[in-house]
Amino acid sequence: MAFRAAEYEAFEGERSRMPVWWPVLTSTLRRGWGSKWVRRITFLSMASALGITVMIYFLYQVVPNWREMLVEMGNMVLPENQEDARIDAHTYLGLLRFFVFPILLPLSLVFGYDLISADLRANAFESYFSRSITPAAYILGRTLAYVGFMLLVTLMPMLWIWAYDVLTGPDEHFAEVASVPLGMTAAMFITSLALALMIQAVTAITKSGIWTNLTFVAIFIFTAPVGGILFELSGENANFFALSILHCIHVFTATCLGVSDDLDDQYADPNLTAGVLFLIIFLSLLVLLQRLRKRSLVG
Amino acid sequence: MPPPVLELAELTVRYGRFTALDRVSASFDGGALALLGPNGAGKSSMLRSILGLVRPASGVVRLFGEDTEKKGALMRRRVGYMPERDSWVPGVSAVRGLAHLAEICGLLPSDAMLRAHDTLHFVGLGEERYREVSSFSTGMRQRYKLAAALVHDPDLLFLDEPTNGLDPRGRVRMLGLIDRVRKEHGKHLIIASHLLPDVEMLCDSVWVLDEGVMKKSETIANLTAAARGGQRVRLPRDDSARFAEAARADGLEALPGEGADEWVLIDESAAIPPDRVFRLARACGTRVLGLKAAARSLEDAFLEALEGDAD
Amino acid sequence: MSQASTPVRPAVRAMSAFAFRRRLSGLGALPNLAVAAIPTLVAVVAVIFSTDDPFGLYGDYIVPLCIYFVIPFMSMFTMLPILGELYEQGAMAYVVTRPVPRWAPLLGLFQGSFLAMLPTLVLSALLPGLILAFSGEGIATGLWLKRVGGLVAVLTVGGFSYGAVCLFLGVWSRRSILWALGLLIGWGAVIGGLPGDLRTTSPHRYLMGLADSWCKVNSRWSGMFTPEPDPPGVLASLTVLGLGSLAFFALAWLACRRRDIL
Amino acid sequence: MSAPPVIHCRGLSRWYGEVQGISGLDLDIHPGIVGLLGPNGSGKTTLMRLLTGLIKPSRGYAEVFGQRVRPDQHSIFARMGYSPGDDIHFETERAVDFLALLASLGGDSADEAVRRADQVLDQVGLLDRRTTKINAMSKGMRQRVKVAQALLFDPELLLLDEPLNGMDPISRRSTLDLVRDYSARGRTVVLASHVLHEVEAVTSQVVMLHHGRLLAEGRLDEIRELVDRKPRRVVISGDDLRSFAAKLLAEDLVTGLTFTEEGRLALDTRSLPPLLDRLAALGESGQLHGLDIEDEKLEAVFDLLVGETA
Repeated sequence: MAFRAAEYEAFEGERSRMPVWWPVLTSTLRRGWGSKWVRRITFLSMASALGITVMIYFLYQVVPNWREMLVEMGNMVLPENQEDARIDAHTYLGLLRFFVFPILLPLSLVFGYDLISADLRANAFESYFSRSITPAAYILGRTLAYVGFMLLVTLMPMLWIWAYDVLTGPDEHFAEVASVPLGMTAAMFITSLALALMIQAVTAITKSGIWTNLTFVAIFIFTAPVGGILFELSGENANFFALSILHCIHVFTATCLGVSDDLDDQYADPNLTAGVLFLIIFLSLLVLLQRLRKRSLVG
Repeated sequence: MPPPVLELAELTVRYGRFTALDRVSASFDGGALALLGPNGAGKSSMLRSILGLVRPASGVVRLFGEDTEKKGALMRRRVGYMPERDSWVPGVSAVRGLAHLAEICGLLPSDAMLRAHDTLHFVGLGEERYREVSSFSTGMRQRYKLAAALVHDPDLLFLDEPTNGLDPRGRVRMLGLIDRVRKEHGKHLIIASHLLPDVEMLCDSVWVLDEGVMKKSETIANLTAAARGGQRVRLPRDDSARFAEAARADGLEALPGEGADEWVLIDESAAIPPDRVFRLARACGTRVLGLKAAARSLEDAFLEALEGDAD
Repeated sequence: MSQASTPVRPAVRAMSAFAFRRRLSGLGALPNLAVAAIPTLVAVVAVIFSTDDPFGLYGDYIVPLCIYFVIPFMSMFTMLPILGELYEQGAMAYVVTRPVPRWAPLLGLFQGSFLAMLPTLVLSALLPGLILAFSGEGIATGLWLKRVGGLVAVLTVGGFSYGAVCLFLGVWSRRSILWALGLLIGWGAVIGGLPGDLRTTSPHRYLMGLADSWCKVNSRWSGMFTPEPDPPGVLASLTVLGLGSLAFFALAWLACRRRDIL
Repeated sequence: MSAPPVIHCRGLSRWYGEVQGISGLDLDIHPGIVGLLGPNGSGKTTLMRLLTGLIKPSRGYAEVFGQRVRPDQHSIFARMGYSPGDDIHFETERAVDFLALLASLGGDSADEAVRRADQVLDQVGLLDRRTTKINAMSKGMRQRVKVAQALLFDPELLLLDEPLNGMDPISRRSTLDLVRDYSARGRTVVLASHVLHEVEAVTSQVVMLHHGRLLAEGRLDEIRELVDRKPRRVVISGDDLRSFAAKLLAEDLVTGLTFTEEGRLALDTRSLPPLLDRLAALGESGQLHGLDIEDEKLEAVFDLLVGETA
């Protein structure tokens, strides 16, 4: 009988110069995609984008001049001083409310929660940090993966709609929506970064999947009505709306799209909302680095 | 002369007010070393501070002559760690997770995948390599952890309770694997374990820790030097008690051995010749099932090292 | 069967003390205090910015805020993590292998958690009341006491019944947070606050009914939800909430016998 | 064996989804210490959980003290103590509070509960650590607290799931002593473990599980007879073994004979007792220095059994 046991072999090959956060990034993306609910949410988001483009397509089939009709109808319905009801950067800002917000919260919860609670259960930190990786590189890889996923479900469908809109629209339409790709990318990037860092910071503090989710839900949902109440109480001081993260995202996106001047006094100051987002990023980073410096993520 | 593989200088680790390691200094020149000590003696704290999982309160750790505080991340490429608690990359297959861990240690993705497959074959998880680790049994998880410690081809392995929770087959297999890694591939080993027979088989020297202090640094051969010419005797279980009576009546000291059917016979004044044991057995109508010169077991020596100090 | 041989009362009491300790010692109280701090924050802002009369403000904003959001969040914060930890980590195995019926420790858990939640519920009604009462003048202390006391009573009833819902969810499901979010916030606060026929099915309506009778308020707050046009009376509300709580206790009782402890 | 069994299972089966835990287990356990043995994943923990009503059987039933185990059959829990294999998880509790809580769940008043908690802490040698919080304890101490909580109310049946796992040798010895004393009072202890020589040290009565099925049950030497089909190997060392070997071959006592690298002689035999007698005679003449029968330890017996069926 010929028998050859699997044998251990020394590694003679070259060690790569690849930055250490890269494998963390790719692995996190792979794991995220492995989650059933993440795939479902992503599919939902892509499907709604597709749905909107299909709708535009059929509009062209039925009423080829629907863009002009929209403006005319808008002029009839809307009060005099209102602008034309045409598709421009405002429309994309509006898409945010019905298209991005309902997806952002569940995605952060499912994606973040599944990763984090699995890591805690699998005690993965011990595997990671006994190797040649620094905490900063780990956070970087992790955060970029989160951001990548959130951009995938928010920005990508938006850009898809935008591209279809521009391609089918008249030439002069491009000028109306030219600010969208860059502005939307910037806004969504900062938003995703803030959420990604926040959920990691909350985990670093609570060290529990349940508490992370509860805290995140409370911050997301509870702050909205509080902002509203304070707005009314303070004699309509709209800056109190900045308490609500969703509101901040909205105003910040408007700023990035260059339409913040049109926001009325029902919206917080754009600088303030940007400040809130950057404050979240800053504080979360601070918490994360402090926790990792104490090495307490390892448990 | 190459620098020592591991050098600790005045290493102190604290968790809050609790001192887990108190100014431990030692150096390890290579080979296989066992960390012994009761629960809470500071074994895991020592491993974790060497690996940078815990930041020492003071003191210096040098791996291969380099200060880990300064070059820790790079030095850890040459180190493999098998933690006591289960630890894996969740949500992906075993081989994918292992490749990922290898990439973190600086292997190219293609090399990493190749080695992940090879290493899993080596530890005997070849058939299971596409499964998720969360579905593994305890024994498979232990082997996976060993594979994870080996996948980036380190020079020094830290094994924290490598045979904990393994069934006999798994244990023998794990010990064999570790032994091969050491003997055939020249890895240095540092093993923390409760299971003294394992330590006896794998290691050549021990550090005995107790309450965060280094109690003893000794070679195993010295620790288990034959004691007082005693004999270790095994008998059928039913006759075991009767035999001990007879031995005592014959002026011997009979101490209980490892199992219920084993006795260690000691004569205070002289060595016991084997034929005396056989005669004793015949006298009480039983058969000797096992006989060997009673070297002190590592366990006895270990207990003595701890208790001798407590008195 | 000698099932009556083991007294149940010590079991309930001990488990209750455990849950109480768990929620109020160390950092355990922090999440609830954070929730309780929000009405206070609103009151502070009101004192600084608003010129309206504080007594009215309390009724118009603090009361609905507490009912819509403080009660559900506090119930979730109090009940879900402790149940989740006990079940998910297998710690329940130590509890249910004792010679008491399984409902006894659960009742104890509920009792202790509810008792631990009470001080924070009271705080979330009392602190804003104190702040607003001292900022304005002209309203008799008796009226203030009645309004704050009324809110405390509503919160207690609400905390009890929502706690019962959370108890059931925590015993029944691994994804209890998602269910609680759907039931308490979605069905309770949102459906109970939007106009339409559906709101009559929401438990919130009955809490608002109690608030209407006990605090003499009906929300003026226009930010999110519309006031209940026809709030139910005290008796109807208490009956519905009480029966609802009983129903969820019964469900929890069924669920605790059904769920495997791994 | 006229007394009814303490534990009685018929056709006991449990699946987790499609994963098999235990299947078709028929088992009776009588008073005394019983070692519950099996490789990892053989169903030991599943059996423990079924016996304590933590999980429900997919098929079949288990009876303890003649009563069917059900989640609501709590009266049997008064006579049973269970130490799970999982960790404690009451992290923020002090040891005495944790134990007093569990004592109260058994019906003790607050004062009684604390007294009882101290009593079991004393039994496992942790009385001086009574106010230590669980999360500040080492693995071995936590294991002892787990054993302590099973000892509350001095139960007639003690189910210990891997109690020795992670204990240092000192705690292990004292825990085994405790188990031995306990059964000496006529109680039943089911001790699940895979550190086999320790089980062997306290009992000869074992139940062996493999792949969720009952592999063997009974006294260790009875089980051993099952494997007697396999030839045994005796390794001896001594003086002038070559001439002795030649004699043995002539006497037809051995089937095979090997000199090992260390200069010892390995004898394969199918008739062990006569060979041992022959060796004893040699020993009395002073020629024999060492004697060892391979496959004699419980671990080896287990290996053989598993090897035959696997």
